[in-house]
Amino acid sequence: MTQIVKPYGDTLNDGKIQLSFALPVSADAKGKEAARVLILSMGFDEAEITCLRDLGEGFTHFVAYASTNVGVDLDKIKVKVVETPVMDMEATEKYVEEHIGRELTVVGACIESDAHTVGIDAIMNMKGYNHRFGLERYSCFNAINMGAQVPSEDLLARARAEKADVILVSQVVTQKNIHIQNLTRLIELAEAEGLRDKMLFICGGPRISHELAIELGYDAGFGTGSYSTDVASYIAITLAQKQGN
Amino acid sequence: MTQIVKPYGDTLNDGKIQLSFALPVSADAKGKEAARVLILSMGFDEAEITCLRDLGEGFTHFVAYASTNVGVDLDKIKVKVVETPVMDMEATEKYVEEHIGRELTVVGACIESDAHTVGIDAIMNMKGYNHRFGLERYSCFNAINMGAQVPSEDLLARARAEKADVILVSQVVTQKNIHIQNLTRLIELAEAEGLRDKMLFICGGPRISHELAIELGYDAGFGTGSYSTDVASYIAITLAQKQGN
Amino acid sequence: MLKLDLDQSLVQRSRKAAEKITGDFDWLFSSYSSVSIERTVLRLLGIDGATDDGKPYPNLIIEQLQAAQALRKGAAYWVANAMLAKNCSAQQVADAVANGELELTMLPLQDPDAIYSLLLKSSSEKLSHIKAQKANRAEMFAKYGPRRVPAIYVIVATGNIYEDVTQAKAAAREGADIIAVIRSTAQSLLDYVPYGATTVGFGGTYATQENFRIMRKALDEVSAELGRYISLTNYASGLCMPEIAVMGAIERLDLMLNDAMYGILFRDINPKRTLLDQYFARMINAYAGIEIQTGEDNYLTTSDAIEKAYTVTASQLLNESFALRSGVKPEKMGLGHAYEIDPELENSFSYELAHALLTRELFPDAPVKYMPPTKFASGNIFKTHLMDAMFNFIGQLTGQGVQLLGMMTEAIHTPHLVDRSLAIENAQYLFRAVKDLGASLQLAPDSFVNQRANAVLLEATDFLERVAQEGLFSAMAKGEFAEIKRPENGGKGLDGVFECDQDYFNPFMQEMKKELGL
Amino acid sequence: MLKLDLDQSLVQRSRKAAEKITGDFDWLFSSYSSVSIERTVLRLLGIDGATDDGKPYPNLIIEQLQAAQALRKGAAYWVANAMLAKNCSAQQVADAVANGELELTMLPLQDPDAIYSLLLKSSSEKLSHIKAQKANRAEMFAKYGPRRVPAIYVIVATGNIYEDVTQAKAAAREGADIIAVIRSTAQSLLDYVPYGATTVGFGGTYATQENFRIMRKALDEVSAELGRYISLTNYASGLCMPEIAVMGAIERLDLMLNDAMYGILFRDINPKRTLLDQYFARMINAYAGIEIQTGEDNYLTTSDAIEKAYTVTASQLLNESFALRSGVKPEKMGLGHAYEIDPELENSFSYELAHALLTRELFPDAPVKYMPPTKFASGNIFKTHLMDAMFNFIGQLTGQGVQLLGMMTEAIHTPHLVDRSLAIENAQYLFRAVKDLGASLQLAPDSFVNQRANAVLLEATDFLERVAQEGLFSAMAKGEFAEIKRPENGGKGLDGVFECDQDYFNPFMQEMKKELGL
Ligand code: B12
Ligand code: B12
Ligand SMILES: Cc1ncc(COP(=O)(O)O)c(C=O)c1O
Ligand SMILES: Cc1ncc(COP(=O)(O)O)c(C=O)c1O
Repeated sequence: MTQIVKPYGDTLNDGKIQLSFALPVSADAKGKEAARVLILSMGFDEAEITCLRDLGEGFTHFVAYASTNVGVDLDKIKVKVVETPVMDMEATEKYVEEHIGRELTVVGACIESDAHTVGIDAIMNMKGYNHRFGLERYSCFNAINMGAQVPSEDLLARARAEKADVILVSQVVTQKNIHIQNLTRLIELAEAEGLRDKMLFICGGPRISHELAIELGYDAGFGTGSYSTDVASYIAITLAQKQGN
Repeated sequence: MTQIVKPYGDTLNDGKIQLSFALPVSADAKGKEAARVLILSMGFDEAEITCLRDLGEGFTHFVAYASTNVGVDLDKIKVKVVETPVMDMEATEKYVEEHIGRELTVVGACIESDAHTVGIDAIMNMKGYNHRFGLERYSCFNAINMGAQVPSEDLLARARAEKADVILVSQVVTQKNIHIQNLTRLIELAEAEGLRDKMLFICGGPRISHELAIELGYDAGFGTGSYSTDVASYIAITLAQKQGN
Repeated sequence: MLKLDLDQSLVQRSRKAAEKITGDFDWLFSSYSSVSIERTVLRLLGIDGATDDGKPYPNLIIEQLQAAQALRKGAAYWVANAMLAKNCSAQQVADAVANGELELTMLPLQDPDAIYSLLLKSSSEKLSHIKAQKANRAEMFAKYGPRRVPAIYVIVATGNIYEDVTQAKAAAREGADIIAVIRSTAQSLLDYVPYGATTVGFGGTYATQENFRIMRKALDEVSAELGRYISLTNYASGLCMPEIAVMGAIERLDLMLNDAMYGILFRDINPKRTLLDQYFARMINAYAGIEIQTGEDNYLTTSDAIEKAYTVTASQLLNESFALRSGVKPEKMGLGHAYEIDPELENSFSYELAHALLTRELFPDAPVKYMPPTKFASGNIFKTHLMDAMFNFIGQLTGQGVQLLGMMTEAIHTPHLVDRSLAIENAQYLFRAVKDLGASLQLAPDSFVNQRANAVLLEATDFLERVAQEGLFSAMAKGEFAEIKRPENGGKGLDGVFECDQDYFNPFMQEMKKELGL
Repeated sequence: MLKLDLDQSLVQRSRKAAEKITGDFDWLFSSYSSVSIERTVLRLLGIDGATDDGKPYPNLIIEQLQAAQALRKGAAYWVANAMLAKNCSAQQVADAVANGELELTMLPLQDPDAIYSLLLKSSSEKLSHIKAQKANRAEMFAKYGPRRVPAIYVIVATGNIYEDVTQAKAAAREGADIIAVIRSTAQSLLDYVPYGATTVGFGGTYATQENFRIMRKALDEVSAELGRYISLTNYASGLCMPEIAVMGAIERLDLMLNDAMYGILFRDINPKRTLLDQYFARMINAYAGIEIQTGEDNYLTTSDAIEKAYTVTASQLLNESFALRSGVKPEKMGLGHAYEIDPELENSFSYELAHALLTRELFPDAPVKYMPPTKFASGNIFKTHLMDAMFNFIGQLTGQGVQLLGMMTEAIHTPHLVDRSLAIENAQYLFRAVKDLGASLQLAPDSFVNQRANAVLLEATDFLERVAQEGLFSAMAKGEFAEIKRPENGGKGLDGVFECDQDYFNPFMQEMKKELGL
């Protein structure tokens, strides 16, 4: 069975969408018509230019409303999501004690050119984030946060030295898909060094999804609004399962 | 020569567009993926869902940025615009005196269900709008403003009675394309009554363009930001030309 | 706290002038009635229903009585006479009229005393239902807590009552306190109230009793779920003002658009008809505990908000005075004001602060109905969103009663689901951000804000005193209000106004007046 | 007017503590130098250029001198010696070094007096160019009128200086007063300044002298067209602080990011290196009439804006004190502050009002650099746009000096053309709307706003007094700033710091000190 959904303005399936963009055209009737034609060429059905603003230097800003006839079949949408249940700190600590029985070593870093540590700190730091303590506070983790702009080589070297169970990588800057490049490079190095299967590889950042992480060869990915509890539960349960406990 | 332009974010032809819409999906990873797939299905190249907000009742709001590969060929864009130069009140009065030599009668109304008179008042009323006096103040016009919700029949009857040179029609409400229906009905009635060619038919309103007006069989159309001076000059010059002066 | 230093002598003079103006209409209120008032009486007697082609029974009956020149006694008399004659209910009387089986004035006249006592008995039935609804509402507010100040008010306007329900529930969940179902355009001009649930409307959804019921039920459900009472409102003004008021009272609407002069000025409805109808309509609202809302915003959408600021104040004072005469308590007077200042103007915020404070301080107990920018809303949704934020800022800072949220698509279409949700987000962010800011601030001595408020008050006072002198009808005829000329005997609906016979009887008005202490 | 009632004893105590802290560095400023200071001296002598693989001549020369253990006399000495020995210009000396034809320390030593008088002569050349640029700027401001308050400051950051020019000109036409070309990420960590025009950058465009020149030229053109002087700014902080300062001075930048401690705390640059470099860099800025801007915003992007508000105040006081020691006048101190309060917090606006007023009143003459919400900016562009509006509101209300406009896409990408334009529209609307609002308002006695400002000041005072007691380096080592531990001898660039010989000579510093009255 298919279940096609379309954008909704005020009537089911009316397909209404708001758009805003600049074009290198003049802010006049011709420019406006160009914008309208552009929207129609993109396959929209109706296009109403509600605003045009001269941006100077030959550009004009358009705001528009249009309807699309395109729908999406919900039954065909499959997403990979982290499926382990989320436990609070005490529960995770107890779980690790019962199912694994030893301290787990987690090494984290914001790699390559990226210096945005707030995200990984939110996951790892003692004081935590939004009322959830970070991994450093968990009795079941030996959490090592290497901080900002750590070369992939250094991260892997440290992980090897510490016999890490888990690697956490953060990537916040995504311009020109630099995060994809960096994450790919790390995983390739890990494979080359034979480390890939020895530990869990987890990445995170505002434009990271679990889906993307899997695609890049990671075990899991965590996006905007993730908490230490999500990550800790995932680690505990996944490692326990791997050990067959 | 073709001159293809594309949307511009921060690099020429990067095709960047901002979108915002609601879908009848859940506010979770699956819903987000549905939104992403929808954008890709519409033909966009990259789709970044930057925000999802639960709207309740099974709907979710998405904000996204995407790039399009679609461009528009500026050389193929032809728009009809009012081409008469714009004169100020004194110049128009003088022009009419010199080229036509008599008072012109203009009958205006906001027709059918529409009660938004502010727009037509801006064009016609004595006191005018944004520092331009309305047609009532012009010595060369006998301006009759019939006001709101005037049936097309009444407007035509008055125009006939007054031997009008020009009919001005305003349409502000556009829901379900009611303005197209109303404007079409008026022009059909005028044709049936043999009035169409006896006077200029001019329409206006926030969603009216000259292009649309021509399409609907009018002589001219005036949209957002029109002034009495635009309309007055158009009337004067067009009627003078018609008379061969 | 931000507090104006208003010239109290102006406050007194302007109120006195307003009282004088409204006091001049005793002759109208005491000895006239209208077809709409009579239809309202029929509804209160329990008559409902419509013919297959949509004509409501109340209209049918009134037309019959009018044709028979019998309306001057009041419709109640004739229906009661028929009930006694036929020994049936009011609804059965109506059914018979609708079937063409009954000519009311042809029945033998019954004993007047029997008629009056029957009417007094029947009237108490519907009135107790209305009182029960009022008690219901009070109970729910007691249980769930009072409405926030300013309350978050949003509109739904799809034309389809069922789509409206979806959108209203979504809005309630996101934080709306009041849902307004916007009426299909120009319902004001219909001299009857459409019947039944409706799914096609124009720029809004018809105000019908069934639509009221459907929406109230949905909101009661969502209120219970959220533990917050979600209020419902609609529009009474127009040719059916008292009828719609009574439908709202029956179905437990909580607020009702009901302006004393809107119909005259903005819908070209006859002045006498309008004032007369509002008198009874407001009495019903007062009796039902419904908060009335007035339409001063309309002055500013047509004229300049700075130049004509005084017309808002003048209208508020008149609306207040008329409302008092119908028994409406100040705390139920949602007097209107609107943020319609040109955003290009320097110090637009300071002007608006002055105007908003003036309204709040002239009417300290009124849950002011504060309208958003609409006229200067443009197709630039980003800019409109900012203007709405400034509006929300002032709403919270000055403690307006009801914040009619602006939508960023105001200049484009009636709100989409997303637009409404972003409007609520906007209000919630602003309300939170400046929550107690007012407590940290006060006006500087001789501040522009204070000067401006007093200047507007002075203009309003002068204007009202002029009107008091010349009389409201004459001033309206001259175009002194809203720059439109409205002669006393012009406009729609004058033929529905009539002078009552000596023995005219409206049992409900009598009873309500008693209970309201009028 | 909105005016805090600050506890003046706290104001005095905190300033005294800051003076004590910065006064402890006389030993460093008077007898140390760094590779970057020496490269700066070379640039001031007129040396420019880079090898084919991009190594700048100043770096080449310094490396040669370092290798020869000769830098302790100062680079100026060796270059002048060569100029005399070879009877050529400084640039010719550099060319010869670059070609591998010249080993500076191998030349016969010339008469010291001849060297010093040559240096004094050459130094006056570049210094008069810098003074001429300063005069140019003053002339243009005199001709076109002063900058608006707050000034509208927007960033361009395409990575390509030519795209940057397009965007900067568009912004200027729309109303921007100041254009900031954001640097390619972490240029702070480069121990050289890239050379020439660049078209590839990362999250920004490299700060190079040629890029400065290209942009300044474009802005001069657009300034003339608009009749409004458009200022230009860039970043000096990092391992090349004085070098970039001098490039800015030469090319007539008008403002320069230049924080005394940013490099240490946020870029892990060695503390000694940073303080030493900032001392000379700021002297150059002072001499060139360039407004410095500090980076207090960085404290709040990493930590909580309420909890750590005092770190902003403390850093401002330290930046002020360091700046005074370099001859920067208060009216050229763009001390930093940022609106980084969680929008979910109740009364976020009131908190921010307190913090913003505190900054304004502690530094009444400073053109405060006011940074927008960034941390709580989210992918919801509509919400972010509103947060930016609140920021613009406070900027105008409290008269901050420079408003670094927030962009609604802050959480998404570096600004698109449309984003910047909407940001300018936002600021212009808000600035206009609340233009003179401040004059109408004052703080209520015992207001929350006043209490909050004093509480922050007290925390800052206590903190600074603690630091004064234990010493800045030791406090930094313990992690008392920005919750990061920075040991005195850790971090990048320590090896570029050296103690000067008895006969070390820096002709520019000497001349500038004289003219600045230091
Ligand atoms: C704070 C900040 C900075 C600070 C960073 C301080 C620090 N110590 O981190 C400073 C000022 C240094 C900075 C500098 C720059 N920044 Co910055 N910065 C931001 C800002 C405002 C907030 C980021 C943040 O802290 N978010 C809060 C945290 C909690 O959220 P988060 O990172 O998403 O993390 C959550 C999840 O993603 C996840 N997560 C993240 N990592 C990980 C890792 C794992 C293993 C897991 C499980 C989960 C996880 O869990 C976290 C908690 O829920 C953003 C804009 C914004 N509002 O997003 C720009 C932003 C990220 N910066 C940007 C840029 C361009 C820069 C610069 C390059 C600018 C320049 N030219 O100088 C520099 C360079 C920095 C560098 N080399 O990387 C751009 C990136 C554009 C893009 N999409 O590529 C942004 C979007 C701003 C913009 N619009 O231009 N920045
Ligand atoms: C003011 C206003 C009203 C006032 C009208 C008062 C009056 N006397 O006109 C009142 C309160 C009565 C009103 C009522 C309604 N309104 Co209204 N109203 C507006 C509002 C806020 C401003 C319109 C305006 O005055 N613009 C200013 C004038 C100067 O601009 P303009 O009309 O575009 O005119 C210019 C040009 O278009 C042109 N022009 C216009 N006409 C002509 C004619 C000629 C011949 C020429 C040459 C040029 C010309 O020149 C003018 C000057 O530049 C708009 C929202 C908005 N911000 O646009 C909604 C809006 C137009 N209204 C709307 C609606 C739905 C209604 C109602 C149906 C609501 C309801 N259910 O009750 C009613 C019904 C009215 C009816 N029967 O038509 C919708 C229309 C949606 C749509 N696209 O179809 C809008 C967009 C609001 C919304 N988002 O829902 N409204
Ligand atoms: C007081 C009042 N009543 C009624 C209405 C709308 O109803 P109608 O369009 O039927 O006149 C409005 C609309 O602005 C109003 O302000
Ligand atoms: C004071 C200061 N200097 C410099 C920079 C940026 O330069 P870089 O990324 O090269 O450290 C910033 C950025 O926030 C800053 O605040």
